[in-house]
Amino acid sequence: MLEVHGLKKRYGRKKSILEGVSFSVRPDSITCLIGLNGEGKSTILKAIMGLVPVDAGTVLVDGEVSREKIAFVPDLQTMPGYMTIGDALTYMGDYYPDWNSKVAEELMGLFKLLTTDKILELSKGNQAKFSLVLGFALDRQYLLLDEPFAGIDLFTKEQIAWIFSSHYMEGRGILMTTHEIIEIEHLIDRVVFLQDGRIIDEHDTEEMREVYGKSVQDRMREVYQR
Amino acid sequence: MRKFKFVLILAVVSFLTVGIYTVFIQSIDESDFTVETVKGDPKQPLVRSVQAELYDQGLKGVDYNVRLDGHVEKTKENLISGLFESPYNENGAPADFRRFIRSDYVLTLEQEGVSYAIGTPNNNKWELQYWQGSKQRVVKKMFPAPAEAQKLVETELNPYRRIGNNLYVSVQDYQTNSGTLLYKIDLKNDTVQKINLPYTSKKEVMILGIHDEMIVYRTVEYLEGSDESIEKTYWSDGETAQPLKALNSIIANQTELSEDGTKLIMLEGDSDQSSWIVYDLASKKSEKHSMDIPLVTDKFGLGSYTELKDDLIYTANRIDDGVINIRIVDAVSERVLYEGNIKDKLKRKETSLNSLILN
Amino acid sequence: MKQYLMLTNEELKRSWKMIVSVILAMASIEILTIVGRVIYHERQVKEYMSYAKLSESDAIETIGELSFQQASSYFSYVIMIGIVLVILYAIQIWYRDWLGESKYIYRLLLLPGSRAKIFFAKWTSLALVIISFIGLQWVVIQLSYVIFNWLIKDDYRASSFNMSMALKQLYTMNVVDLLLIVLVSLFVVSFLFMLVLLERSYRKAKGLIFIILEVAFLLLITVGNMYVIEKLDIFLSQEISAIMVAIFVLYFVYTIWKSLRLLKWKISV
Amino acid sequence: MQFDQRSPVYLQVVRWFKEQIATEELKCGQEIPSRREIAAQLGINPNTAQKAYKEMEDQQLITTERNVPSKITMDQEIVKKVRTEMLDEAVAQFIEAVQAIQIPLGEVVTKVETMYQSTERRKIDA
Repeated sequence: MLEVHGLKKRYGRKKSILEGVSFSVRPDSITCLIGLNGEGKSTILKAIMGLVPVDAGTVLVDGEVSREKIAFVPDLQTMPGYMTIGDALTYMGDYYPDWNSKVAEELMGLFKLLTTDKILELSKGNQAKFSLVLGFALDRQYLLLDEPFAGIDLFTKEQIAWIFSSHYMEGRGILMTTHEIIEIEHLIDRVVFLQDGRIIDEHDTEEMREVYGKSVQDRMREVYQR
Repeated sequence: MRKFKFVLILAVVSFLTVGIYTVFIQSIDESDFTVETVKGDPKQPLVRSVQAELYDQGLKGVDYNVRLDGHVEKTKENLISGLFESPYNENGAPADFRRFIRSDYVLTLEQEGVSYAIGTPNNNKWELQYWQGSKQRVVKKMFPAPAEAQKLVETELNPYRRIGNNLYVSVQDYQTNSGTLLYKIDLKNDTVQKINLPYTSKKEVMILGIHDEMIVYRTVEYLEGSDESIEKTYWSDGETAQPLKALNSIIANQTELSEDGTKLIMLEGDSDQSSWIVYDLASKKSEKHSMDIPLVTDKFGLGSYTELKDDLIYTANRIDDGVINIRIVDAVSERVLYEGNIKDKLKRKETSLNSLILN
Repeated sequence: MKQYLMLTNEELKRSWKMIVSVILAMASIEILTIVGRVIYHERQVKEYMSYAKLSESDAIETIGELSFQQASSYFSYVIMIGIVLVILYAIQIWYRDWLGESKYIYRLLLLPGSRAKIFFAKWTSLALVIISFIGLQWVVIQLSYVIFNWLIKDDYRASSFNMSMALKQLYTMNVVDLLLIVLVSLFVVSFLFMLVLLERSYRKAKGLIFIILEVAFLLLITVGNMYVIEKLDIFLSQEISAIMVAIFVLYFVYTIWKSLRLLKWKISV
Repeated sequence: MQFDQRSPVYLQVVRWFKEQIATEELKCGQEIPSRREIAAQLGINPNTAQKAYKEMEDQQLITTERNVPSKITMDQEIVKKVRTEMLDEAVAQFIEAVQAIQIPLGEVVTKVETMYQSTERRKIDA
């Protein structure tokens, strides 16, 4: 279980972005962190990964404070510009003991990416696919995806969405942030709503549908109308 | 290996180029000094106490102390050893003695292997320490400052010389330059006795020599509002003083009373000749002496050094590239006691003379 | 250890073109100044000969021979520029990870294991660059001397090899001094790294305040200490040197410790 | 496959299976794809596929032994029950829609007959 307790973060004196965020992500499930733009969704992911210092709060993975079991796919390019995809894959192999090059090759094939392509010359869609490869090819139980579909055309979105129904999901706990949910709502197990730096609501999607017959979109409207 | 390509390239480049630099350093040949005696016996004590301080101003700036018996000592090596090199007068002294002589208000005198240091932190107490080179023991004495000395604003005690058991100390107020007092400290029974020097009130006084209680001194009086000064020389027995008018006009670099106390030796500094005057106190007659010295000065400048000490005139001159002539002359008899040439096998301009060290 | 070396290699690979071009530029400028000075001196002598109707040897007598020391007098300026470039590189080596097209800082901070290897990788690349610069600069000096001797007419030349005072500060013909120079420059690099990391952790205004505090702290230590030693006036010169060296070492370690601490807890993407 | 976002996805999957059973596209005892394959085929999250299979087991629509692919039940009764259930559901929805516009029963029945026959004829011609 990936547990986040009381994350607090303030930028400068006035603007505080996280006011004590707590939620948890179960393994074998896709949890989606929803919030309007600028609500601090990706700040939470970065805080979990230690990319951003927090004023308070802890992140536990199966009870321990360690990030070895979490992989992170940011919504921007992190490999040095001059690298080709091949270089980047070798780079990951060099530094990550739990890098699974077999999975990487499979995904490269499935996503139709070429190792000779230069990273900075990739289209937005291919860059997103490549970032996913870097995330999924690490044998880690939890995977954080920051806006995996942001700014991507519908066709590429579908190409990407299949991975969430593929065997690569097995045993993995996904925490994903997004603010437009339509195409992938049926894939999500659990939803966490974020507003003004706080978790205002959290529920299991199938349960919501079964008991209240409400889709995530309906809940979103209700929650953010309050 | 491909994963460390650039690290290896730069590492190899660094290693090779620094290697080239080190090889170059080793290849610079350093000075190697030999001493050739021209005249006189190098074993004499007065010759053994002489050290020539030579600087290699070429690429590898190293300093050498060359003794006339051929023993060479390399002093400054590099930045670090420069930092931790003990000043020349401190080496070997016990720590607290070095701490004492280090402070600003203490002046020192080296005489026959003994270092005397005297100073007054606050005008009312004099502190004297002296240390025999060989023994590790430091003698410490404290004296209440004499009344007259206490009146001065900022006193500076200058140990002049020890004769028998008496250490002569001149006291000067270097703030107002208002006169100099002379005291005799008896080291046996710890007494401080003032020596009266006529005609010295409000003047700066330089002691030229002391012998059987007879003192030769020179007074310097600065005229108000101008930088000229009137210098007068006196010979006094502590009560009365006899002006030596003949000497007032002579401008000498160094003046000393001869060992037997009968003559005053005045060394005149000029470049190509070493000349000096011997003035007989009793007959009031002065003899002029001069001696040609072979000398080469060029753009490196530092070519010659002369010093008068214990009736002897020590001269050192650069007579050729990498050759320094040392000569010791008896001031009174004008006899050359010793002459020698320090030869550097490199025979180049960069080897230059800085000074002689007589201890 | 292996990862730290690979990261160093990555840092060097990214700025390889820059490093090589700077080295080549500096070398060629220096050699050009040598050639220029020789030609200028020759022309000066020729013109003076025709103007004052003198024989060649007389003209040289007045104008004076050209020594390598004079011919290489511009080297110190080029080295000065080199130093400035290295200082800029010490800053750029960090900022490019935040400000480049790709945010490599994410990847670095996400790498498994301790973040110290990031600091030491960048530090080692600076060290290698600095030592190579110094080493290659010496090679260029020797090369220029060869060119100088080959190019100049024999009787125009003052014979022995010597360097300008400025160059002698760097090349003191003593390897220990060289180590000292490299050590001090690595201290400066580590100090710069600390300042950069301070800015990258606290950002803009707050970062600036912390930088000013840090510099003030350094001044306090150095000047303050000098004042105390002066006032106490009980220390021997060796003891003062020992204290100075101790302060230098302690502060050097402090800059590393502080940088690693910032990198671990305070840094932000 | 398109999903209605307001009803549980796993039930829609079960329903999808029921239709195939009802139309006998899936015969009794026929093997059905594994959880992993169905997830990929329908583009659903493996958890949902797992839940759907469990629901079908509870309703005895399928039987699963250890690491052998699940099979459609052999029990004809269950198959018949599925058909009637599907029919009732379809008709109930139809009636609800027709009552909303108050059409008398007689008219509704004749309309259904004519429409039903014409679609049948069209199916034979195609």
